Amino acid sequence: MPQMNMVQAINDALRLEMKRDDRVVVLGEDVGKVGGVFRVTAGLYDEFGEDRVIDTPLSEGGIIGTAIGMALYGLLPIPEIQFGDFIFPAYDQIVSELAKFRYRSGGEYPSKLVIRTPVGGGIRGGHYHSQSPESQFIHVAGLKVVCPTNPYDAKGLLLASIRDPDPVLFFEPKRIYRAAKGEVPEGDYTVPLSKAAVVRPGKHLTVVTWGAMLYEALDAANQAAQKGIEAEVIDLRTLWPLDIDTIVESVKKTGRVVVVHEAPKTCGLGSEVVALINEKCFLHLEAPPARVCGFDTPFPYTLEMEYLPLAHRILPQLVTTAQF
Amino acid sequence: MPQMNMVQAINDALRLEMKRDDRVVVLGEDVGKVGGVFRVTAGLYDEFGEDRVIDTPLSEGGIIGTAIGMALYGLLPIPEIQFGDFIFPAYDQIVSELAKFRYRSGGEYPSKLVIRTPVGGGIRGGHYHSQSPESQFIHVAGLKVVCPTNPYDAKGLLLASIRDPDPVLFFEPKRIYRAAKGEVPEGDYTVPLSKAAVVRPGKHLTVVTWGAMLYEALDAANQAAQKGIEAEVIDLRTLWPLDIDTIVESVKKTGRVVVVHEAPKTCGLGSEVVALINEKCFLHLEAPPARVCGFDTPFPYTLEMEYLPLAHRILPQLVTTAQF
Amino acid sequence: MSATNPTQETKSTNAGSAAEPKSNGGTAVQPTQRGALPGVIHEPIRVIRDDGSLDPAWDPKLSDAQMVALYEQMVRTRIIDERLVTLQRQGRIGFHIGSLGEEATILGSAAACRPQDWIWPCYREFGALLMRGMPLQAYVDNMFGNANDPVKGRQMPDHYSGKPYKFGSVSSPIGTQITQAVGFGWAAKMRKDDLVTLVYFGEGATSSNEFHNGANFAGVFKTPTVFLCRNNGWAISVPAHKQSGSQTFADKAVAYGIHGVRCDGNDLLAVYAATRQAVERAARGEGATLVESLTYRLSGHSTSDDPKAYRKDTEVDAWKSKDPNVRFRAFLDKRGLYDDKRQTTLEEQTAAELADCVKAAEAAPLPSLESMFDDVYAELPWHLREQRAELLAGPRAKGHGH
Amino acid sequence: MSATNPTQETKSTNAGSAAEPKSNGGTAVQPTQRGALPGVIHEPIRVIRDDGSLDPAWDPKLSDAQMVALYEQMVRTRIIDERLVTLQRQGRIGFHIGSLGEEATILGSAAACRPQDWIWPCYREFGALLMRGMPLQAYVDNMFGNANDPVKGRQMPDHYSGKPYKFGSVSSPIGTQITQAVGFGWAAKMRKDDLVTLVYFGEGATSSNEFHNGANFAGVFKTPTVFLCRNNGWAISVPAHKQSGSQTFADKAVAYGIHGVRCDGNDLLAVYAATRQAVERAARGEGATLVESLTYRLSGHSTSDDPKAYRKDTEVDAWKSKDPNVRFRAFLDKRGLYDDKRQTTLEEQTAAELADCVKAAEAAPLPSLESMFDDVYAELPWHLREQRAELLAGPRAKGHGH
Ligand SMILES: Cc1ncc(C[n+]2csc(CCOP(=O)(O)OP(=O)(O)O)c2C)c(N)n1
Ligand SMILES: Cc1ncc(C[n+]2csc(CCOP(=O)(O)OP(=O)(O)O)c2C)c(N)n1
Ligand SMILES: [Mg+2]
Ligand SMILES: [Mg+2]
Repeated sequence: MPQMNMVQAINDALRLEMKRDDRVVVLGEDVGKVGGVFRVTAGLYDEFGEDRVIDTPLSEGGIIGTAIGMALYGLLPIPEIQFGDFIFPAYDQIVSELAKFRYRSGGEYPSKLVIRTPVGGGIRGGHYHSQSPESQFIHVAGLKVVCPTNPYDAKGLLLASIRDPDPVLFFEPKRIYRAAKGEVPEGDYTVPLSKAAVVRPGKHLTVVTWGAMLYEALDAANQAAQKGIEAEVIDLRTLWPLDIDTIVESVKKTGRVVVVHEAPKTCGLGSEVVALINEKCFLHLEAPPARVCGFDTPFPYTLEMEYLPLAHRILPQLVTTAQF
Repeated sequence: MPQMNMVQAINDALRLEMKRDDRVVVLGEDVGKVGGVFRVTAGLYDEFGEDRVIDTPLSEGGIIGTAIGMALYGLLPIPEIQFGDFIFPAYDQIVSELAKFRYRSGGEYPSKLVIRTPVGGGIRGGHYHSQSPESQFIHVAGLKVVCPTNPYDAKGLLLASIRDPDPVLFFEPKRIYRAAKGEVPEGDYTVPLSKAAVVRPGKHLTVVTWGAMLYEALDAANQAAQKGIEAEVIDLRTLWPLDIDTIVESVKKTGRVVVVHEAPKTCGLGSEVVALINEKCFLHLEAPPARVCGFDTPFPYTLEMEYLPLAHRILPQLVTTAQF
Repeated sequence: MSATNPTQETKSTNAGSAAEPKSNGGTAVQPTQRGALPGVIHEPIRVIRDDGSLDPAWDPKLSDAQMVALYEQMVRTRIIDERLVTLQRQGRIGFHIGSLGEEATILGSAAACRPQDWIWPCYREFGALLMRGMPLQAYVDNMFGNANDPVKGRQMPDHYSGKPYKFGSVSSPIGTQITQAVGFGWAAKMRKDDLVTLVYFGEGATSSNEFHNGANFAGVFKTPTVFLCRNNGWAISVPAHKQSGSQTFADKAVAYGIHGVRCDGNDLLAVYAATRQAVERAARGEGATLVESLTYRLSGHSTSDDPKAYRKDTEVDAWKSKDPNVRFRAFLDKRGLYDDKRQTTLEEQTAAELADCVKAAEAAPLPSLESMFDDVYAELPWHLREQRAELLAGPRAKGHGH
Repeated sequence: MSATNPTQETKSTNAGSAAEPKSNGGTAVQPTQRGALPGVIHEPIRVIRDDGSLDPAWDPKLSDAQMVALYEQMVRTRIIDERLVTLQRQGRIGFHIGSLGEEATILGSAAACRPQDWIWPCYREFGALLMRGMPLQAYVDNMFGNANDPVKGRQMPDHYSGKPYKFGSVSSPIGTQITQAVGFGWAAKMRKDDLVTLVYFGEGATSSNEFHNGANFAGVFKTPTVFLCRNNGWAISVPAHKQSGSQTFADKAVAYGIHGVRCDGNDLLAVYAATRQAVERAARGEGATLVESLTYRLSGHSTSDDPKAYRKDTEVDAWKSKDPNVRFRAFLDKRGLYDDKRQTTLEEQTAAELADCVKAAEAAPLPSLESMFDDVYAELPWHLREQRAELLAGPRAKGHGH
């Protein structure tokens, strides 16, 4: 099996599906000739031509709005937003239109597309090249949100996202675009949506996380293990609808949970995970569910490694929660 | 003291502040001659002229973007978004610009404005005239969010919002625009931001709510009282930064909490309230914190009274939580 | 030109008062001066002359039968519109947003589409939807939001969806349909399907983000799109001349390298001709056209609006005298193609048909509780299954008989 | 006209291939045909002729000293720019986005502002900021994001803020500053302050929502705004002719009823003259102007970009031969106003000054941990006080010496 990084795996998935399904088109700023600023769509323009790999004008609203129209016509557009931070000019098209189209038309117009965009910090991108906007979309009924952490999942989840009947936001943690490497099968396979992965089994407490912070959580868990604390680390993979069963099963076992995410803490997905755990397995809780998150400030430039919930910030919380 | 409804009280606050502070300008769609589609700005155009009460082109991005510019110049704009549902074309200006301006400029450019907009359901407005988008803004660091429930608070909170140094989203629950009436002092007074009101004292459980649902929660609490359950009902008034002390004090007393809000449940502010309670007073909890919210669907038209978390849906949860 | 527009009237006044620009060597003329723009037909197209003859340059050459049929659609639309307002006043429906005075603009343009062309609506185009074949009963069910409503009672009245009739889905946020319609037609072009998309919006919507995005993408990708701007003089209380500094709305075509054309929006044949030319051009692969149809909203913005608060009766009366239905009837009369008897019969039939539909709609059940959770996703995820179960097991809201 | 632009070259080709529109009675010409637009100066203004004389129609009549000073600003900007790229390559700063080749556009336009006028930047205008008076040290501190950085190390390099210099705040999201600048100038107008706002953006930004909103509000409210569109041929890898179907970017003025003008963006005096006219017109209350300055981005989009992936060396070379600094130096030489010695001194001085600043910036401490929480709000709310305490009490990230 070939070794790939995330960029290559996503590229591979796109190529595979574009060959398999001629409804698939890719569009966005700089996705064509140059293959995207992170080179995720590299080579597709040459292989599939400018009608299926489209460089657009500089307008996210235009990209998503026309992609919705294409989808209504029967194509399967995979627009790229150059950075997750630049998705907001298209927010109205996504939350008012894309999310509600099937519902509001009484089922007449399913509007299926997959929006790919790099998210997260750790690349010295400051305010506007670092954010993790998942909860701003999860709150809106009708959208699915996916976030892979490794090349195998990236390819399999992207193929599953494309074939899923609902609109999907596919968030790619850019910090690990090239750092996360692994074996990726050639050819077709999918990783099912809404199934989390228990990446590290453990019995003392549960860590729920996703994206680039998975590696920080694992790092912290390994350090905690040296103190005799065995953390079970869950990679959500699909952020919404999330895999409640895997979370609940783990928390019922451990009685303790820490949620780790990059996005600002307040009204982040972490709060929803905590609230759901309260509803589903309150009586199993032996310590207060805790969150280690980005601080409630804009994403800073110089101090980004202090801002992010890296292993050094996760570890103390694992200890506190385990010893509560 | 004169009797007023919410519309009159807000209008009164605007008039008062426009007289007192000539930096204040009001702008938006139809806010001028016709005084807004809910008549909240009625009479201001005649009194202050078209330079201070400005009918704009149909563009929320233009309204907020120019208002930010005015604020940077030193004016104090109070833009109106005709319905909260139509705030999303301006989402980028609000979350990427307004929220971050002071921070990103190292404090050089505080960008102070108050965005007023009617929110919430119950007026047969369907998908696009009913939503409650608070959590989509609370997640973004730098914004304050206020939501009054009665004319006295509406006037006092609006005056406090205008005089507060930070950008404020002032959400007006349109269902009670005219239904909520009460005595409102003439002249100047403020109701402080970030202070909740304990609207109904009780000892068995705590209800945290805001906006039009306050009245439903009170209705349910009164019905519960007939079953011997005394609910303490807290009206948040300022949704962010919320009054954590009042919540925690109450929950420490009651050990039980139900959060009620109109917005969809998932990643709503209710999840944050639950997560905070977990962090602040977990050991006082005697029952799982619960949420009664709008369902995770687009806001429906015909079935809106089934969608909303009205008294008939709140009451069973109060009983369940109290008897847990 | 009888079909002048309040916008333009105000603008000429503005033009007079504007100061001269410094002209040191440049070739610029005043932005407020009228001038020929590349690709834009400025002088509004008008086809029906006062004497009942047709301008041969633009005569779309419809048969007598076609013209009568179109007239009958206009009348039918008008009657349904007025009746729905009454129903709203009686509290039997919650809301209506109509097309009083804009019938020629809406039906003339929709009729100019070929059967394979798609229509992307704003919210005043129920007449076009009915002409496209949606049964009146389905439309009325939508007005009542009952179980038979094609959108399952999920949206406000007049927020219909008509896929079987090659007709889009209405949503409230202004302008969003414009970009979508561009993408829809673009997809058809990629597929080499012979298909044009006609998208409706008001002149107020030209200020929206999505007008800009849609028109810009249309220009760059030469999509087969007809942008049908109903310039009805008002965006709720905001007059057209406060919506934009451009001389005309058709001028905006220049910014995107698409064609622009203005037409007398109260002249059914002018609207037809202007749209038809745009449809044919798009079908030939020559790109998009922005059609500005000069008309007037004779009613309030919707049943929620009282236009007396912001505009003068004299203005409304002036436009009433240009009523598109009356004008077309007069034209048909001159040609001996129509008479009062036929009109009375049509009106009575429509009223009766509508009354039956209303009766049926009022008798129909509300959408089921379960239906609230369908179609959010293709299948119900666990959280919606739980929420549905909670709703079904819990007590009912007052006044809900489920 | 030597300053033709890749966009326009491509467009003329397009124009030839476009099919004729059906012309049955209308007065329209092809949208792709060149024609005079109301309020738009199409033929790019050029002031410096090949023989070194100035077009008297547009000569801004700067004194020799002014011209030399402006030239020195261009050179200084160029040197700082190149040196910052080197620092980035050495890994000493994280990022730089420069103005190589666009110096005439940026400095000519900024210089045409009056002292009371405000500049709203895009992200390539550090030269204008320095000219406005920001100390080089402060700019370099921003490049390093250290404790002395005026924006406290919170944003990426080149995301400065310059209120003391009547200069706005850089943010990455394309276009947002345009609407803000319009509101800023509008407020000044309300206050009857004699003040114009100049706002910079690239030709790619004309596709953004906010260009549309800003220009539309400017047209309606006649705000004192100069929209300075740096048409540098590229938006990262997207060429200007794929950005919009309009013939020129200045044409877009027509859509908003504002003035439009094009200038040779590599001719310092042409940019000055075009901007100055726009500033004066705005100051006279005659509204906004869209200036399209035809220039070229000689470097990559930023230090993160490799332009070889999407454009030909021949194109770049052609533009190198129109280097604005070289052209202006040649002009000064013809007049005997400058010589190599002065240039060498300037270059050496600038390099030395910069080296000192870099040294100081590298020696400066990082922003304090506490500072991360300041300025989110005017005062720290409880949750930020808690989070600050958590950070201060907790362990440090690797490599942070606090
Ligand atoms: C984004 C958005 N902002 C505001 C509104 C409220 N609104 C509904 S219709 C309307 C005026 C539309 O005017 P125009 O585009 O001219 O269409 P007309 O109603 O005249 O047909 C406004 C402001 C909305 N629906 N969507
Ligand atoms: C809303 C948004 N979308 C995308 C980007 C990424 N981006 C940064 S600069 C740029 C190209 C800008 O081109 P142009 O406006 O011509 O300015 P130039 O860089 O050529 O000066 C893009 C796509 C962004 N910063 N903001
Ligand atoms: Mg209108
Ligand atoms: Mg550019």
